[in-house]
Amino acid sequence: MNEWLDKHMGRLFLAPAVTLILVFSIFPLVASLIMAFARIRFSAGGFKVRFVGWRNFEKQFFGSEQFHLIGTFTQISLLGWIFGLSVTAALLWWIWGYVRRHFTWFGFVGRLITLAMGLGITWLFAGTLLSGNLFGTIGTTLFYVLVGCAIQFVIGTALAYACSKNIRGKTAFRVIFFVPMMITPIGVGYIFRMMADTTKGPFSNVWQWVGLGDFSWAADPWAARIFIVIADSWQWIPFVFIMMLAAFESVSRDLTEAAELDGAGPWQSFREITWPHVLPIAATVMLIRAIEAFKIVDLPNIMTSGGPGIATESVSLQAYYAWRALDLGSASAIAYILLFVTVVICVSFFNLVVLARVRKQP
Amino acid sequence: MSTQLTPKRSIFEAPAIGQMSMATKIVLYTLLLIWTAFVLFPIYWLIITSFKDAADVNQGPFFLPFVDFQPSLHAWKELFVTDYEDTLRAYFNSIIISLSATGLSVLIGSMAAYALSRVAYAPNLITILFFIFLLAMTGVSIGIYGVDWRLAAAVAVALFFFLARAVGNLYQFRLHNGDILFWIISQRILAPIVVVVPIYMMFQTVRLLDTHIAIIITYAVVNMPIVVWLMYDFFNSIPRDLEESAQLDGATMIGTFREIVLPLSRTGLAATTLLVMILSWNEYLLALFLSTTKAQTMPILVAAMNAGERGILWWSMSVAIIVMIIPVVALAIVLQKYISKGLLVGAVKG
Amino acid sequence: MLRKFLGGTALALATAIAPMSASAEGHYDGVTVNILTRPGPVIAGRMVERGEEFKAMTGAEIRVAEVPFAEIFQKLLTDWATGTNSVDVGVFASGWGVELVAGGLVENLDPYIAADDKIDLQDIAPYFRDFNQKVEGSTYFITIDGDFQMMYYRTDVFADAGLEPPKTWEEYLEVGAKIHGMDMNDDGEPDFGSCTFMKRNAQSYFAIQSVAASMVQSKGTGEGLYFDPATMKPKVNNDAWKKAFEVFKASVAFNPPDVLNHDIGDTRSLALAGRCGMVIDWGDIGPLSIEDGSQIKDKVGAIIMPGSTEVLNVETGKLEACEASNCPHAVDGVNFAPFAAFGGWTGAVSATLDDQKKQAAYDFLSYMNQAEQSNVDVTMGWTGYNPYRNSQLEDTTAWVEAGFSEASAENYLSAIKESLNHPNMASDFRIPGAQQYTGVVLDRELARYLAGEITVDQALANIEEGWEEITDDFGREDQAKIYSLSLGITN
Amino acid sequence: MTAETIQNASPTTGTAKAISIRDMNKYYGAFHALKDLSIDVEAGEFLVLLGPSGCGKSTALRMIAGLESISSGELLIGDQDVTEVLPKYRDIAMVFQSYALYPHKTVAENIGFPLKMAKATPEEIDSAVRAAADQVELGELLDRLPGQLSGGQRQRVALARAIIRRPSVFLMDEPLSNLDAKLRGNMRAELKHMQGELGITTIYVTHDQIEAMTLAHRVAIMKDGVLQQLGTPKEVYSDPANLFVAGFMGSPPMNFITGKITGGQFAGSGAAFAVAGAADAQSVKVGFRPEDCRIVDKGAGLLDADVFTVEMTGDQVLVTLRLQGEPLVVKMHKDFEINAGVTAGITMDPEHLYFFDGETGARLRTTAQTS
Repeated sequence: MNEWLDKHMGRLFLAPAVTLILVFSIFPLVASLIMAFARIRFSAGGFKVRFVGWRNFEKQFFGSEQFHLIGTFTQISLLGWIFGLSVTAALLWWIWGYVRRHFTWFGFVGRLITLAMGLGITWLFAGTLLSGNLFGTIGTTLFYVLVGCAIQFVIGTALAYACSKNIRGKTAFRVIFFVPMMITPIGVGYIFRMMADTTKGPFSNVWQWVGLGDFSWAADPWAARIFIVIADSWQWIPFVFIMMLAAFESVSRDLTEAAELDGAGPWQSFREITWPHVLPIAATVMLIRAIEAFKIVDLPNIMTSGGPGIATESVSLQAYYAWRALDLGSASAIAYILLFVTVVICVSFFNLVVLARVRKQP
Repeated sequence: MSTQLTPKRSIFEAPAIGQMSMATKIVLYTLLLIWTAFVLFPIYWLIITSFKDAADVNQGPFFLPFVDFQPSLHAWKELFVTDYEDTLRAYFNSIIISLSATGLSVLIGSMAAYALSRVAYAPNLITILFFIFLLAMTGVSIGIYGVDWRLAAAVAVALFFFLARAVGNLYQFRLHNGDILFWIISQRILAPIVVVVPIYMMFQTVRLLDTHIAIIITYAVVNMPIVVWLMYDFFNSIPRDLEESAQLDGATMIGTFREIVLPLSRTGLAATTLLVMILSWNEYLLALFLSTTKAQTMPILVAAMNAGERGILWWSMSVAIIVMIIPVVALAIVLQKYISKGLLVGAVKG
Repeated sequence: MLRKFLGGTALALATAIAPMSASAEGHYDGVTVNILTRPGPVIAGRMVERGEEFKAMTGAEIRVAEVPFAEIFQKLLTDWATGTNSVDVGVFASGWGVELVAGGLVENLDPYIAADDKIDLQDIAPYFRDFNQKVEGSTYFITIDGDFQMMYYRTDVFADAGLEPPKTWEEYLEVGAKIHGMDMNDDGEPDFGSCTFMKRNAQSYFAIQSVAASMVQSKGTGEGLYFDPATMKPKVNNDAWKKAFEVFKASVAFNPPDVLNHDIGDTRSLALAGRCGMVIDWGDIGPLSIEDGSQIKDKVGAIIMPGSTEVLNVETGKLEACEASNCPHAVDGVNFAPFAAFGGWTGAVSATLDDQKKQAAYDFLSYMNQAEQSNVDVTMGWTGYNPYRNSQLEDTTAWVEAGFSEASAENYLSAIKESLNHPNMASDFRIPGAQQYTGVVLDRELARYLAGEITVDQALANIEEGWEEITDDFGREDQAKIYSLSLGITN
Repeated sequence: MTAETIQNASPTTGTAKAISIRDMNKYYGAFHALKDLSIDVEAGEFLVLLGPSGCGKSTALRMIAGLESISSGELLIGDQDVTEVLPKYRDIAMVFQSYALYPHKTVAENIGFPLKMAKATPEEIDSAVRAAADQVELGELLDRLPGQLSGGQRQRVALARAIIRRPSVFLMDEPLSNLDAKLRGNMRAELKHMQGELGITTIYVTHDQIEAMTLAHRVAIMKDGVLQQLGTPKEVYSDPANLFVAGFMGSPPMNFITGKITGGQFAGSGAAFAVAGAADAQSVKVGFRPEDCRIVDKGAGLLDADVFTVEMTGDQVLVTLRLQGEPLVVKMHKDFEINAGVTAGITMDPEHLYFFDGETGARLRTTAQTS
């Protein structure tokens, strides 16, 4: 018995995690997939499920919710055409290059999906933002992910690099910079609502003084989005900071000192020695951050409730509102669309950057 | 003690290797201090708001306690004297839930990560898909069509054992550790909104709603991908010799894990624990759904301070947020020395 | 939580009253009634206190669970529909409850009321008695709070400016612009002509309906605001709603700069800080104005929501001048239609309880509703309860005791009386999917229009399309039937 | 050598068990890492697996330990078939190249770990730890952590941990390679002494032939996953089975000249001499050890070559000559003197010549050698 246990211990170690995840995510996933193709109504003793085929999805892409999810399309501007066509060409060139060099069906299909997503997003931007049309929650979510992650990455990395130098009070900085991450996202939302209040917030006097007394960030789509990105960055820069600090501290001092002896300036030493060393780490950190950023819901919900209009509404928030209005079918459909977008983008990134490293392991 | 003189360096002297010039230092400290202000000011505002009353907030802004407004403890009193029952209940719920969920998640997650980093798996894909299909069908038939759960489970188990081997032997497409790892990690991509209703229904079926257990299990599962992700790389960095030696010395896998691997992974565990702890401590949506009264956690208390028609009770909300931050900051300071190192090897070094 | 917020006096009052209503002591020993409602002192707080009295009287323990406003209904519905039944009584807007009734989840209270000699239904204002508490002719809900919107204005500011409170929405825009920028609380800073909650996913869809009601509905409560009862064709893509949208947007000019991000909490705190010349709100502003820290004590007057000189011709979709034929309830050619926004907090009993628990639950709701208790509760701003009984408005004593001056109490009560008993009161949505019709579609399109994303015509067309979609989803005939019933049309 | 001679050489304590390796194979995917290894190790024997890195010796050791699965074949320890048995049930102790000391445990805890795993009482563990520590002279260091020890001390801790349990088999994976040269010599002697004293069957992996020669009862020489020769140190040195073994053993290594044999006459690059008793062969390598030959005057030996360098190592002089570009090394007495650049002759006894097949590397024995 003991020996049998020992032999199968490898499986027993993995089993609890796999079982829990299967039960708590596969079953719910399947259940909500069913919901996504149905209309659900609560009634005494359970639910009434009525299957409606693709209607919940159709509504999001082509029907009354199109503007909401992907944006308003009228005509595509010249800029839109230029951007769209050139990115399309680049993407096609990329896949052609793959087909010519090393072709496997598995890899090809995977890349085709990536390609489709890339084209979709390209034309989404070409048709909405670049053509002066409104974009929907997918556009807003991508804005949060791209701009937010970029800001967080740049500032977080810069702070981490500064703190990795031999400076006084390093420990204090490290703890202080970490604090925002410990606050519940709801709390962060409310804190920044206080901060940004133009009538009674701490900066209201400054606001008046610079002549913006009648301007409200909450009424301007871009200002509102940027405020949310600022709050999001305030909360998540600490994460990037702490990870990148660890990365920078792992760069052997011998290496940088050797580079300095070889006559490299600080910038060269950073670019030639430090940066290549931390690059894989940075990729992982950004992947983690991007995965979480796609799910952003608390901040826009609390700071603006998705307003003005639908300007700050993320896909996740859209699903949340649908769910709150008991429209479980739409909520599931939207959530699945988000899942698809996130998975394709993250898996593409994972495959191109991270997985190569993981696969090397047994 | 003899005085030991270190030669003073002039500003104009070229800095030694590894040193910074004065100008660089000034710029650096300025930037760091600006960022410190950016980080701390909202927290300062939070703290002073907790000592304000309605008029101080609504006719504000007021910046300095005792100078431009008279601080009062009314919000603190409300939470800790008048309504201490509700506050403390939520607080203890939060502590119990986040500690247990973190413990469970770190334990099970690191076991899985360890197994993945050490044991080569090659499960048959078809068998797995079959298993998942059965599981889903069982869940759906119980949850949506109201089949008795014992019956459904029995049928599913029987079907699995009779058919799994037959089906599995037909195709031999096998998964490997990398695939399993990726699958586990990819669970984190799920937005909780996708799964919250079915999870609610599951716990409802087993009558566990509004209990600690429901939230603990859910949090543990939601955070497990992070644990596996961070700990997998960490375990990979531990030399195998040690474990092989322990195995030869008569240790079981559990013994090796407990005696050798876990102690050696202290830094990674500390960092992972802190991260998972923070995520469980702050989670809102799932807690909202899975709790009604008995198991309500602190984030729900914070959200409840937005009393709708009466506006946001900024002062009470500030108190709630502050008391929520305190234990995490304390924990972070205790674990401070581990965090940096731990995250590094764990998250990022392969 | 915070149940004793500002609660010293309230508690004293409550305990003073308790022994008087004592009856049949202890016959519910061991029974626990779990109530689910919104958080904070508002609504929930008073129930907790009354629950303690009720326990002393009957032995039944009242437990109040609180979840954020936006999630109450969602939570209640899942709880009852899945048979979780951790909640025995839900306290929520009656409009939401129609869906619960349709699902067979709520107990019909007719037999209980018949056996109840204390509730005195006739004292309850007609709208609440005959519409708000009922579905398909039977009473399912017990009102504990009467909700409809009124217009408040600053008497001192209007006197200074030599203005009269607005009677129509055109006048509202005029006076709003005139008083905007005046310093209304002597702090040297310019204040705002009006404060309206215009935040998305908050309460702005109530405000717009208050504006639209007098333009859309003129023939009495039974006419309805939203649909043609026969076909369920939305009455929304027309000139009346267009004008309402335009008025609403025009008022942004004399609202605070970040009004688009203001929910009712924001507007109330601004109003209490003395920064708003006019406020659209429920009955709460009256009692709130006399609270500690209020800058507007005895400086605020209430009037019925402004009306319209033109009303909708349903056939043509155009606005027509108000005449006796199309506006039977008009006063001086102005049609008023106070909007029963939200309908008020009402209690409903789960249909799955055992008989004793049902009776205990009903008894507690009845206890909350009875004049003896509610007439006190509605005078206290912090409770969030607004008047719904005529006896609550009859004499000003309780109100003056609560802190009103005689004049402002009278002004406030007369405005309420006028609205509450108005034959043309506009009913809120009372059909399944109410949340989706207004809380999602109307609210979102209004927000997009206010934010300048779309034109008013696009907004209204979108609302019409969205409403049709929801109606189809829920089943057009079922919806038509319930809608007719909710308007009192029986055939 | 027979079992009896081993018994005589090292009296066992009775716990030692024989190991029987039968047709053991290891595949890593398509890579065949170990090919049909068969060795019978006597109880109490000290067997060294010797070979260049990548020859499969460590794999074989790890398979014996149970750390790698056995792709095919059988493994017996004592009478028990342990092919499928987990490491902990094989009653084996192993010393790793890295020592594998648990950095978070003290020396005493490290040494006592096997007993702790065997659920011994603390008292038992304590006395056993002391005994083992005394045996390797670590008595005073029991409370230290491995990080605070020197390389040699760590090595001793690892040894003590291996012996504390009195296993029936010791496995050692290049245990001395991380020590400096002097310490290595000392430890080698201690190891040999200890193994003799304890009499525990030991399999020892190394790429260092000196270690192999000095420690082993028998040496198994491996290359590319194939066992080349198994024998006592003397056997593998003086009677190599093939070209690889001949070239691998000995320092400096054996000299080789390529050529062919016709009618008892060798003809190769720059040399031609008679080889008595050797069969004809088209391609052949003739080998001779540096210590088996002498430098003589030009023309006086079997062959002539140009002196390339002369190295004085203290106890001897190593003369490297070049025969048509190929180096030949001759070990001479320390007083020998010669200048680089001159041409000299090399001579040796014919019985010290080894012949190998030029293609396969197989040993070609002369009539005298086969007898």
